[in-house]
Amino acid sequence: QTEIQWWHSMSGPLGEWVNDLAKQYNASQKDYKVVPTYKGQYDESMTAAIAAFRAGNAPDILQVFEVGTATMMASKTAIKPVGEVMSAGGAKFDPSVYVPAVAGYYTAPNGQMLSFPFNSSTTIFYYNKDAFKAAGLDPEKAPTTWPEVIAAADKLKASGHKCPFTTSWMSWTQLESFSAWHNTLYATQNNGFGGTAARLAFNSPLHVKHFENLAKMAKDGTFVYKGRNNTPDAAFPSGECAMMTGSSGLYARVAKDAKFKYGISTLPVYPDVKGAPQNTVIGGASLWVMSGKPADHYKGVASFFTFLSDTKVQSDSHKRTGYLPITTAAFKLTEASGFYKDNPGTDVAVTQMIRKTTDKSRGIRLGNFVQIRTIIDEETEQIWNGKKTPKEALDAAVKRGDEQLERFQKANKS
Amino acid sequence: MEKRVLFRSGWLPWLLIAPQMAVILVFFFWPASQAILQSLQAEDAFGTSVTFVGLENFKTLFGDPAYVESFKVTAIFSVLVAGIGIALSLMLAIFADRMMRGALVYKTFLIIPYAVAPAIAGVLWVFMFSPSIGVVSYFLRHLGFDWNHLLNSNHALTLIVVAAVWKQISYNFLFFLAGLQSIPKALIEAAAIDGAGPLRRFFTIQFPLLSPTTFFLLVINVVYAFFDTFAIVHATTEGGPGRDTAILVYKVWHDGFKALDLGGSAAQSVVLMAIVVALTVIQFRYVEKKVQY
Amino acid sequence: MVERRPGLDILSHVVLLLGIAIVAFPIYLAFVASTHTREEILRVPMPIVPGSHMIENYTSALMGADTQGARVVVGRMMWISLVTALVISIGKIAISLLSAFAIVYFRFPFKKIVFWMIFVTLMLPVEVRILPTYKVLADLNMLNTYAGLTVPLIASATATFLFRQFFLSVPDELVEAARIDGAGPMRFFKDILVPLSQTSIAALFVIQFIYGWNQYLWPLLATTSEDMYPVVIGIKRMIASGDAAVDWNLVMATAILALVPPAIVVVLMQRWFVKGLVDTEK
Amino acid sequence: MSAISFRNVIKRYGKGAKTNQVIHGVSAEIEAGEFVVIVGPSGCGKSTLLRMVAGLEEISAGEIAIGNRVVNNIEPAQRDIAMVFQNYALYPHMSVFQNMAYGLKIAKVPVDEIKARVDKAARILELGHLLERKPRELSGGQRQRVAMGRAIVRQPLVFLFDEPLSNLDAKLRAQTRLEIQKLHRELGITSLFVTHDQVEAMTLAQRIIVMNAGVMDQFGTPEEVYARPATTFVAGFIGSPPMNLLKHAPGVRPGTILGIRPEHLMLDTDGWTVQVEYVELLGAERLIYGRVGDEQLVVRADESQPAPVAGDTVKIGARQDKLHWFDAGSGKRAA
Amino acid sequence: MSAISFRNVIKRYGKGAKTNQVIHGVSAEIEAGEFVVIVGPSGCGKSTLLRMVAGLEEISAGEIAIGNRVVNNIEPAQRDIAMVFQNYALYPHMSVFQNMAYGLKIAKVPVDEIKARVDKAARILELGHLLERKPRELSGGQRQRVAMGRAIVRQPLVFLFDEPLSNLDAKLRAQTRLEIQKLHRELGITSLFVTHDQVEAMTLAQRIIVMNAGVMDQFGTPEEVYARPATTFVAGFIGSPPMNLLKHAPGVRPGTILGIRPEHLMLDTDGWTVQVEYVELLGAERLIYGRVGDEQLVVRADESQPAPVAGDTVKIGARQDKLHWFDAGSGKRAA
Ligand SMILES: Nc1ncnc2c1ncn2[C@@H]1O[C@H](COP(=O)(O)OP(=O)(O)OP(=O)(O)O)[C@@H](O)[C@H]1O
Ligand SMILES: Nc1ncnc2c1ncn2[C@@H]1O[C@H](COP(=O)(O)OP(=O)(O)OP(=O)(O)O)[C@@H](O)[C@H]1O
Ligand SMILES: O=P(O)(O)OC[C@H](O)CO
Ligand SMILES: [Mg+2]
Ligand SMILES: [Mg+2]
Repeated sequence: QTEIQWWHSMSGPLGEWVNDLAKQYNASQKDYKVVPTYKGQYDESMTAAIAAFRAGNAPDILQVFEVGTATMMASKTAIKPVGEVMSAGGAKFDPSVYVPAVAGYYTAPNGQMLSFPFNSSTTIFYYNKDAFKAAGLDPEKAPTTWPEVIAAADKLKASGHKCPFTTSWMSWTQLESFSAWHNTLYATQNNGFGGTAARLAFNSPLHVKHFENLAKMAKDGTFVYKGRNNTPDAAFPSGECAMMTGSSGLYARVAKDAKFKYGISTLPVYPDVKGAPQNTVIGGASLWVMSGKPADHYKGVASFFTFLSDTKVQSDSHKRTGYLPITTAAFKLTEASGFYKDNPGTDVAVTQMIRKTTDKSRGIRLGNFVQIRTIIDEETEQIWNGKKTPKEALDAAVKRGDEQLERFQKANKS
Repeated sequence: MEKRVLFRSGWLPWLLIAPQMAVILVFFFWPASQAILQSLQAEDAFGTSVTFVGLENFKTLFGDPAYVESFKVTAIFSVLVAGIGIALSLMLAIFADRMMRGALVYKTFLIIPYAVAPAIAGVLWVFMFSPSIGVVSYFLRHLGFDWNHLLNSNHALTLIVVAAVWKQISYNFLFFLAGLQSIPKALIEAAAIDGAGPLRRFFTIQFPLLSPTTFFLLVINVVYAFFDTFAIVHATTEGGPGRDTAILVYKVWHDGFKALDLGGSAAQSVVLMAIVVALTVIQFRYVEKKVQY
Repeated sequence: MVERRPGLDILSHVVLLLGIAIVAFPIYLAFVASTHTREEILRVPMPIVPGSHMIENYTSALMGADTQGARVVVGRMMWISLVTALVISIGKIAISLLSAFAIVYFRFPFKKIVFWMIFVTLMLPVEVRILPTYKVLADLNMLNTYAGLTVPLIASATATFLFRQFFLSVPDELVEAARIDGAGPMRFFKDILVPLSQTSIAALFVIQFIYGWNQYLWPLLATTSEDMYPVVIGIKRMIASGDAAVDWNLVMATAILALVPPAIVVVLMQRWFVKGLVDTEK
Repeated sequence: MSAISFRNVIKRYGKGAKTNQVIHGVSAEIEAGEFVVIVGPSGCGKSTLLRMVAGLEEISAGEIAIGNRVVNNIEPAQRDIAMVFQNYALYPHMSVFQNMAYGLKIAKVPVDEIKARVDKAARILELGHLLERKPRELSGGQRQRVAMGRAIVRQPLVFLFDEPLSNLDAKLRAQTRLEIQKLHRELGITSLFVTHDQVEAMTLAQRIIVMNAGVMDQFGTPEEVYARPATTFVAGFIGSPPMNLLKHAPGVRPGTILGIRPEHLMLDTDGWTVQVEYVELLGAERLIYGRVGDEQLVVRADESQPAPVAGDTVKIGARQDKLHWFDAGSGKRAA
Repeated sequence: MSAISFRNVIKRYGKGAKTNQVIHGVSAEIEAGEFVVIVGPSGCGKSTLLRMVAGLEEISAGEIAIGNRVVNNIEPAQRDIAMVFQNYALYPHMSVFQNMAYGLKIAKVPVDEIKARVDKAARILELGHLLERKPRELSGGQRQRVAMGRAIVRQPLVFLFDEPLSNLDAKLRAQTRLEIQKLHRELGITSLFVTHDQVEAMTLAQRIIVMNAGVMDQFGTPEEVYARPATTFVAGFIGSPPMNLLKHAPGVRPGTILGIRPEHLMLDTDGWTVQVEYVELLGAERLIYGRVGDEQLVVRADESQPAPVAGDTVKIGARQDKLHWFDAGSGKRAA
């Protein structure tokens, strides 16, 4: 029996899910054994795997978050494109079955799909119906535009609510998805899809205007900053904050923890922007296959991936975790099961994503993206605490981010 | 300092140091030299393309305002952690030293934080100060103090300093207590007869006599603040708001581990190593001519 | 003390009690949190007196709670931590005793170089050279082994330094007496020096045990298999998913459990700890 | 007026069941300007007595007065005393000058006067060239002198010494003894000096307090203590070699003890028959150790007398005017 | 055959420019069974000499032989010696028994015999009831005895003592001195004993080596050293109080020094006019300190003589058969 090492970053209920998948697969056949190992959060497991690769000890499969995609792609000799793996393993692989926004994101400029989409999420809007009611707002009518969000926030504030609005993943929701949703570039070169010469562009008047609105909200106390990455997630299910933009992957927790009625809606939009709303960008992670393994390992990986692509498996995962159904078939199957009807709002993410993407909205794929996100966190925090104006902060973020891009471009020239 | 009589043997000393030399050569010098080598290179994360760039990484590093800032933050942070930690634990030790009864109970409670892993200490403090569920931040808010370490740099710095000091206080306390107890009682009595009250005695007799302990703890605390506090920063502020709590070791880790900028990170490691080696040498100089009494 | 001032005595007690209150509060709070349900803790403000769910929380923490993702089996992780901490402390003490002995009691060529080679490693933590160290480990096929978890952490001179300081304080006359009694170097080492170093050994044991037990970053790299994870990693990964989903009650129960062995070591050995360090340090 | 009065002073250590009484009601009056030595074996309570005078130990019962002030509840600093400790207790981080000046500085004596006083003390003690040194750079004898200097500059009412010479070697000890005497003559300050060395006591004291297990056995001049010891304990403690105390020798009635000093015994044609065990030569004289019956006997003989050797049997006579008689039960002097 | 021979022994510390010669060619023969004391002031090289015999210091030049074996290149353990150190150097973690047995254990002496030898030594030294104790549970005197016991059990050819008594208090020191003498009488082992205390030297030694700055000034019996000191150094060093050395007193020719011991001076009707400075009472006798011209003078008088007081002027006469004459230039004895 061949052991397939799979490093991941799924903890809590999601970790359980990953283990169940492996168990299910292992039980389904005798030749391979998939061994999932939790290697820390996304960034930690990626570093661990890179270190392991350099030491000639990489796992077979590595779960990498979308932010690491460019890094993985750039290291051509370190990874084995998923298509090659599948054909080497004698399995059939058809990229076209995937939801376009998902498949597009993991596909190289030459059209080759490099990694296997696994747990994709996107940004959506959560709100607290009970709080809306208390503030005299219509709980059944979600604010869908930013002006509406601002108005609702003011009302909530007036009714004594301490935290009308907050957001997780500052860069992802308020800049990356925001740009795609408004069909605006986040970075040149089609947000980096065009190559490593991309430079940041999120200091456009639209972006600045949006952050000015947020800054004003922060000053008024209608937007409360709750921290970096997904730390703010807790504030919504606990009832502390009434509205939040965050990952669709949070759905499971909200459903479990919220002691109030809640609603889910699309990401707010500026209605005056032409072409908006377009589509949102994906988050979450995909599975990468590392190079330099014996052939039977690839066979096993291919067999495992075939198992994961199964529509039933896909649909079950979608329902269990709130991550997107990444094949159209799985979406159809879920829809047919009546899941969306029974759990209103669970389709929002899917509908946001299942649209034809434009060059500006296919996604963001930049080198040193982790650093860029940290820079954005650092700079925007200066807005919320009043040390910088939105324009100053975004300009600074662009400037510092560009330095990172230049570095990446240099390092990956050869 | 040397012994009056030394053993003579051609091979035995080599045999004796062999295990330690083996371990440090393999797991210290070899990796350290690799780090130095890496600091002179630019490479992608996977090491598939490597170019020698000389001192480029160092130039970038010192040209980076963020790095210079990180130095400043680290300096402030270390001074605060070492200063407050030493002062507080010294105060506790002074009072514990006065006690004859109950001293053991006090001591036992005061040294427990030493057993807490920094990573867990960070968790505990973030749990107490978390804006959404933290008890302490809740009570602070109730007292009309709007605690927000996510946006207020001073709060953030306060938080990591407090957590770091908390973690180290037991260690300092034990050393000071032992130091105080090893000061001959007759000296205190002599000073009392000379007319010095408790406070005066402390400042003119006990504190000066503790100076070897204090110096030792100063070095240890600075090194602690430099390195061991990583887990605390990581768990609480993640270097924010802005970069206001991004101390050097956090930056090394962030650039190397999160951002995968291996050359830059290695250059930072080299700088840190140089600082610590300097501290080590200073420490030795001092220890070798320590005050005897 | 020299003078009788009841006021000062009372002040001392007050200051110490206050000190304890502050110093012990985070741990107390952790304990309180470990005795409530998750919901009770997430209510703001959380209760600050112990609740009634202590037994079930600790049981599920120890047994590996169902609510957890990848089963976090505290028992296994505590075992790993224990072995790691013991190997680090004992291994370091052993090799340091030998090398400090060589450095203090022998004259040999290149001694100065050896001395500085050993002592530059004094305060340099593994963190600043972690990736290259990892590569060495992988090259030596030591990933996922106790050796891999421990040996690189042994590669520093803290213990050698303390032993050296202690040996220097051992009266010359003892060696001379032993030599006249006919003891050779190893005999002297075994019969006289090591027994005399007891308190230093105890002190170092405490320090190294805590150091080993509390490792986080290194085991995260050096192990790629979940059944080699020490407990600190276990706790960190229980809170990896942002604070809403965290089962704080179980995290805190585990944290308290993880605290017990090192706390026992520190509390039981505090007497020797201080003695051992002071005898040598000053 | 007495400089120091002990009025039925009692000291107990510990509390409750663990109480341990170590001073059993000591009363004594020490005159102004007197040099009094407290002598006794280890653990008899000498230091305790002294430390009660200093205020470093509480007085369990009774009173101690310095000058005409009862000091039971007065802080050490207010008692107007200075103390020299056994290990000198010099402040290791201060120079000799600073050590001596410390008390004055605290008392807010003007800088000029501090300097003058320290310089004077340094002159008296020949420490002038050492003022800038740290204690660790001094020899034992020099440290001793600094400790004394620190006491002198205070110009206190009373000097207290707790075995200040016991860390010095024999030669230095003898020399320092002379210096202390000289100092006392010059300054005339009331002094209480603790030692367990009777030679020190005899040479230094104007009066001696002999302590025995917390009780004051005798308080008198060295001559009195030497010539008329009040108890067998005093008789055995003072004098080197000590007084011979015989219970069974021919001529000693049961129930009494005969005391006779070695120098009052001599080789004779008549007297006790003594088995010589060995003979010790001490420069100008010799000590003959022997046995009369089952009891040990020491005879001090000078060069002029014939020298027996070990193994000899000799006759030893005693000067009849130098016999001391004690009651065997109480140990008290009978005649 | 000598037990220990020093043949022009030289010792230099340090190398190259820092060389410091501390022993300048010492030659001496010590007979088997003899008890020889090396005495001299601090730093004169006593310990160095002893440690060269022990093998703890290298011999820079010359030879040392123990028995008939030159030991220059022999390890301490092979020299068949035992040593008692100033701080006893007991192994703190071993019981008294283990301390004494350690050397034998290393020498692989059978267990039974170790036990027998230790028991015997313990009996001699009255340590029987202490065998299970650790050194820290012993008093100074007891530690001293253990250190001696450790030496005894080895049954060595030579005992070496480096100031073994200097950490004891006066009383204990006197007592231990007697014990060492007794031991030597009983065991008859050649002993080399270092001290800087001349009283110790005089009472213990069969022969004394007086060291002066690395040079052996005199080697002779105590009586010789006392009665005919070879140099002014020896004269001033031996005897307590030391010999009066006068350069300018009436009757002393320039270029010579007159030595006269305190006990050979007496109150007289004729003689030097002496200003009495003070008088010290030592039990049976008194010391009169005074001045003749610009020179200090000490007189030892017994009870029978009249007692002058400080300030008196008296006449002091000397016993003419007890005068010592030295050459003022070399310090060597002239007659
Ligand atoms: N702090 C204390 N607590 C309890 N008992 C004490 C304390 N200090 C002294 N003692 C006891 O009181 C008795 C007298 O002690 P003290 O120190 O006065 O003796 P000493 O005559 O000075 O002896 P030495 O010559 O050894 O210094 C001893 O039995 C001692 O054990
Ligand atoms: N290891 C050494 N290195 C250099 N010089 C030394 C060493 N040991 C002793 N000396 C010097 O040699 C001289 C003689 O020293 P030694 O210890 O023999 O004197 P001592 O007569 O035993 O004195 P004391 O009575 O103080 O013990 C001194 O001047 C001393 O400073
Ligand atoms: O929380 P997830 O798994 O949806 O991931 C979020 C994205 O990685 C944000 O970049
Ligand atoms: Mg005492
Ligand atoms: Mg010596």
